[in-house]
Amino acid sequence: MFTQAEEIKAHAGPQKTGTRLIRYVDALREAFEEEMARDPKVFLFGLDVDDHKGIQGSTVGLQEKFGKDRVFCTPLSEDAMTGVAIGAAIAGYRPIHVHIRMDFMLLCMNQLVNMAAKSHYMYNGQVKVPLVVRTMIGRSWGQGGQHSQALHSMFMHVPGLKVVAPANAHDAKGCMIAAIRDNNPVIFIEHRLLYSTEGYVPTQPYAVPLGKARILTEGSDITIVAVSHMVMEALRAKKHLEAIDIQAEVIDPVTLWPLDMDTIMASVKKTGRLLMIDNAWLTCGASSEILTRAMEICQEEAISMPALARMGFAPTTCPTTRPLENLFYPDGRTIAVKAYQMIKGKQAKGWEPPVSAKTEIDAFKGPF
Amino acid sequence: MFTQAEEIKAHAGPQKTGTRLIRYVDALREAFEEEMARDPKVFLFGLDVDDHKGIQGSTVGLQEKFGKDRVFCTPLSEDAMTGVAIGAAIAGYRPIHVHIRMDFMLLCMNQLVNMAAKSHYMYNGQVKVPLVVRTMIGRSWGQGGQHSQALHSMFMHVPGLKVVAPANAHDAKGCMIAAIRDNNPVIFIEHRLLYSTEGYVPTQPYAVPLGKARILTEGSDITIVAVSHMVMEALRAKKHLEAIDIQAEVIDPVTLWPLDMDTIMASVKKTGRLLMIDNAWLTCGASSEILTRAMEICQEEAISMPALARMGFAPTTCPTTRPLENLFYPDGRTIAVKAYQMIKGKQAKGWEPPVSAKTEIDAFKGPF
Amino acid sequence: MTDQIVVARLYKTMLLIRQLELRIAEIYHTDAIKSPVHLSVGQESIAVGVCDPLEKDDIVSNTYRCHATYIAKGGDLFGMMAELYGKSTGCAGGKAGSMHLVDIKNGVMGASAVVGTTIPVATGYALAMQNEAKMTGRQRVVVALCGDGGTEEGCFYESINFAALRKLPIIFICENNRLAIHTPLEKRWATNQLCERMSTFGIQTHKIDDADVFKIRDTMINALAEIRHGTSGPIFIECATYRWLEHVGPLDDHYDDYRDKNTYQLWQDNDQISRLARMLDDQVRMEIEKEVTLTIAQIEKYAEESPYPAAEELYTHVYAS
Amino acid sequence: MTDQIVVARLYKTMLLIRQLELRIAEIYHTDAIKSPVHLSVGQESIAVGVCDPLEKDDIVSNTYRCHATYIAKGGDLFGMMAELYGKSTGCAGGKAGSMHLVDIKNGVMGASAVVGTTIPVATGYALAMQNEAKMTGRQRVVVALCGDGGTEEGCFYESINFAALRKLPIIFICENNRLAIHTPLEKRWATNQLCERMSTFGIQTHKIDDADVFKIRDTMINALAEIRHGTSGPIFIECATYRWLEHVGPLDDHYDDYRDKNTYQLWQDNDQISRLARMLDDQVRMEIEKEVTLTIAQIEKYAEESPYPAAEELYTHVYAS
Ligand SMILES: Cc1ncc(C[n+]2csc(CCOP(=O)(O)OP(=O)(O)O)c2C)c(N)n1
Ligand SMILES: Cc1ncc(C[n+]2csc(CCOP(=O)(O)OP(=O)(O)O)c2C)c(N)n1
Ligand SMILES: [Mg+2]
Ligand SMILES: [Mg+2]
Repeated sequence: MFTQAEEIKAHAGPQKTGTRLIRYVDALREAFEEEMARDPKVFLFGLDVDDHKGIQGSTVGLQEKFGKDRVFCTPLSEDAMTGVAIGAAIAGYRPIHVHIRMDFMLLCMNQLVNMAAKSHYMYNGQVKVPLVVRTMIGRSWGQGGQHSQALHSMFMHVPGLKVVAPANAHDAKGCMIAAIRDNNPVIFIEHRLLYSTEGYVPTQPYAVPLGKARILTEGSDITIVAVSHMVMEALRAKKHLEAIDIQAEVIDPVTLWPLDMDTIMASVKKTGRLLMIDNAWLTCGASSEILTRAMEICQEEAISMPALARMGFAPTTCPTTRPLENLFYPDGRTIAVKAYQMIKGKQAKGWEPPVSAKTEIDAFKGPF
Repeated sequence: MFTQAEEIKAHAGPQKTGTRLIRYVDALREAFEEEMARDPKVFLFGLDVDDHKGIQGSTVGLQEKFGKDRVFCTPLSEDAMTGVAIGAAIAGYRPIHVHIRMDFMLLCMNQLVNMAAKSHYMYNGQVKVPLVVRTMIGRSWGQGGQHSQALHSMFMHVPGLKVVAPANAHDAKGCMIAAIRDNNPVIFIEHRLLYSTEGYVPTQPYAVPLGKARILTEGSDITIVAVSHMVMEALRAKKHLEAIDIQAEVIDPVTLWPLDMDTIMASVKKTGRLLMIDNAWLTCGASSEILTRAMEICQEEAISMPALARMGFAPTTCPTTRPLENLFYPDGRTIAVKAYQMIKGKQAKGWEPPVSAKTEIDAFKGPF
Repeated sequence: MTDQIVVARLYKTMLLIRQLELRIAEIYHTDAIKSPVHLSVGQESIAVGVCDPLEKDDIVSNTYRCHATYIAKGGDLFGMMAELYGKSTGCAGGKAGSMHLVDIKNGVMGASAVVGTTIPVATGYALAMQNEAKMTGRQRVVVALCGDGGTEEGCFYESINFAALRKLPIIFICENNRLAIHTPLEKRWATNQLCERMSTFGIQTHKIDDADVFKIRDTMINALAEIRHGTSGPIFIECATYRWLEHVGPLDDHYDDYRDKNTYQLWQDNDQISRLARMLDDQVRMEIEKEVTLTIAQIEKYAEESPYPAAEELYTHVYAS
Repeated sequence: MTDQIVVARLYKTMLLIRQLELRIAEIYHTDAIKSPVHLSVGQESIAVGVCDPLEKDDIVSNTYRCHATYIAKGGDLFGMMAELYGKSTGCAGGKAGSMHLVDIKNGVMGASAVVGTTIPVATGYALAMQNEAKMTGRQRVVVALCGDGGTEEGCFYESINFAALRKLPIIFICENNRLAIHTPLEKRWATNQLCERMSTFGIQTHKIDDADVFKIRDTMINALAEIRHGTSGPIFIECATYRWLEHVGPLDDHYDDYRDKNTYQLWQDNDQISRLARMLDDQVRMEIEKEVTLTIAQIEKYAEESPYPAAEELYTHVYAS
């Protein structure tokens, strides 16, 4: 009921002049290519970046173009390699370090939290750590408990780190360029299911400033804030809701830290309802923070409290079997039902959105 | 103006029969001694557990009593040693693994999050991980950015882990016994400034069930929920507020996950105000979660929204110099002012609580 | 001449591993198995040579590439296949998939998908067994397998040091197929001197460079004897091998040209399964082959016919009671 | 006979370290320094032997026990003392304290309080310098110091492997005082063969067991020459030493009886500062001693008189612009 092409439009609007339709993964590759050509201090490394698959294609051809000093693979040593990235950044380089799963970042938390996040402050501005950590998250296809986590809230928690999770090709490229140019460590979250989605991307160089949320669709009845791949699910939900005359305003925060609460609150003030869909667990998550901030702002400004709700991963480890996995994640239909209930009241159980046509999840044959 | 003896009473009430006044650190040591005597599968290990200082005294004498197989130090290898603890737990033992700073746990996040938290679920109940991870947090005395973090929210975020942070001797012993007997990985957070505080502790064996909050003082005007050492600051604030006829109900969640929202909400329904004081950063923290849950519960039960607010660490790395360090933390006075403003309105700036007498912070000569 | 009973037993297990994995590869495109599979085709002699001399209550810990060791250690086959199918009868109720096979009853510790992660966990298991033996007088042994890539993780060194320091009853095996995904050893190891490095921890090491299943088994028999009698702490064994198929998934990916086809040919010529087949009477061999085929058909049917877990299973076993 | 100018220079730096640290110990009880101090008293010859041959733009990375190397590398003394006092004129504006001394201008990378953590960071700095040298033609070198305890962290091995693999311009120094807090080496290391282990990574190693400042310096001079001329990748040097005072804080803690007093005596007899003093003319020696005393008085006064940071400093430098 909601094709990929439609989704793209929903993301990127109608084609503007000076843009072309490219995939998220290619948008990323362009960002690396342009920035590495622009600044000789930029380099890219990590497991598998120089093999023939090139991180789902996002790094293909870069070693040929920029050489083995600037694009190279490493041993399986996440902890030390993160330290290496930090050291090179302190020395004035601009490393991009890649993890093919966010779960593996649990091995380098010490370097990221104790060194990368703190060096600029602790050494009183004497050093900077202009580091980009690319980290892939995924869903589905039986990846299981250790290959499915989205841990952005752990990084949002720590002062000194920035966190970005673009949900379309345009923002993927623009935010990557901004992240590379940023003088702080930036955790850059890429969702595998988004890699093959297409979007209109400018032919001219551009950066998407970090810290700005994006309003994807306007609507007056409810504000749905969704993270990463959940943006696509929220857009599906929006379609479902439209069919019964409910207009949802879908917002993609794009940057998770610093968080653009202004854009979110402007919308919430209009709709009176905020439904936050995280692509992660709820407890102490981005959802807790966004709802708390919304509530705090309403109190500060003495405006009446909107209806507030959230959805995210089930509070369990992610199971591999498809029937349970499907229950683990919010999707367009469960989001639509939740929004419907926020508007019509919890008892309003009469409505069920139709089962969606095939989505990128069904099309996905595994990242394997 | 608020002596330590008074604080103890505030914590433990008047002496009950069958109790004696002992220090937090000794209460912990008793827990180990009793549980190790009761169950030969319990063992305790980690850096420095068997030196003459014995983890601030909490492990002194245990190796003499239980031998080198059950009490031993390790190499500086936090990551592997955590795996070792998990493996022994899977094999049916009950390890207690010690970290002298919570900051060092960033080195073993992979083992804790990817293995300890997930094994029971992922292997569908076939294995259990009855593991206690003791971890010390601190404040003050110029410990700086890498020796001051309280990262409980990272662990609360992950299904499969339990998190406890007792704030008095009674709960320290009782929760430790419960944690040792629990069949799940429990992150057990001990605050260094609490080690020398005394409380009434039963002479008979007992356990404090995990997942139950404790109401420390009753009051009708505002509910103050405080974590770990912030409980002492909240009790100081309560004293300040009493002087101007404001009655605060101070609640210690004791267990941070699972969270006892029932006790908190019963209080909030009475007072109409919830001020959450975390001993950590705010963003995506325990404070976000508790305020969001409070708001969700009010919505679910269709009761009017209480005033909600939070305080915690400044959103910076912790500086070492005393003047900045003092600003980094909430204290009895800043908490009291915040509570006062929640009740009297933000403009009510007229009131300033008197400067406190020496506290345990001033008395502290460094953990060094 | 090697004992025919042993040859037959080794052949049967290795063939079962090979055929079952090839069958998995065959049906993979149907999406009956919606979970990444890391096949061990070509590497079977390590799993079987290592596990054959183990007792049922010895413990094996392995990686996401765990089918071979799970089978060789005596893991329940029905539970394995059902697990791959995501069925409630799976060894982990369908929650774990191919990368996390587990069978505690038969001494399979529970595999992990994060490289290196099980090495310290296995070390902790060995610590428990060392203590247990002081009560029972009987020394169970842990075998911790990892890939060449696994040895690059810091926790590998930390674990070896600790195991050597405390003389733990554990055998570390490195299955060195010289690849981590597509990246050759040369891009990851400063030198090839892994065994030399391990001996600086004061432990016995063995390097077996031809995947000879008898050599592996004999080395294990001696190692186990020493550990059980308390005359040795940890022992380290490096076994060269070759992965015939792609890193993950069902295909032969030699067309991707990231590795040398001559080397592949050498390893195929050295295939231990063909070698054992040649050592057996035709009669015995065909018996075994029939049995293996039958077993695979049975477990496949079982997996197919088993039900998926019910929705409420999502919330079971989050916390242990 | 060793060049008197060199002897005088080494003596002066070592004496400055010793006297400044002893002065810190003396005033510590006043709480002017509200920050944990890990003193290097007794270990000065390593810092000075290692740093003396370095260029200003070479880089030293160290641990929380960083006063000695900070001073030896030419770190600003006023900034150091003010930092200990938590003053705004400190090398990190009072935000870092004793454990995180930094002086990038003089090649001090910024110390960390988490054991092992700076080892990979230094390795990354060396990677940057390797690349930089391809542009500039001039090879700067990184020296990464860690304690014996630091070598037990996984990242130590990961860093060595990577540095060796890429032949990075880095010298790893292990200051082996055989203690981690109060825990002796025997409880932490499976064997003593650290240098042997390091050479299995294909790198040059040196073991210096008497803390002889000239031996250390000569070893460094040769190592630097090889690395600057591109004939060697990383080099590993293990230096034995002895910590005279307690792990953290101002006291001699031999009364705590966790270490051997005879060993202490041997190391005191071998004190490199007294040795150098004996090698110098009385005149020269007294000159130096006077100068050192004066310097210490000056920086102490500076630290005392400097203001504390203003409240708004709490929020500066959280993010870089
Ligand atoms: C900590 C970690 N880093 C990276 C990965 C991604 N990854 C999966 S398998 C693999 C290669 C491992 O190679 P090796 O240990 O030699 O095992 P093999 O696949 O050859 O059996 C990598 C890098 C991972 N799963 N875990
Ligand atoms: C990762 C980590 N674990 C534990 C500690 C606590 N700790 C501080 S110093 C120290 C001993 C380190 O010994 P060594 O590396 O030999 O250095 P030394 O103090 O002897 O100079 C320990 C265990 C720490 N700071 N960081
Ligand atoms: Mg391999
Ligand atoms: Mg030491």
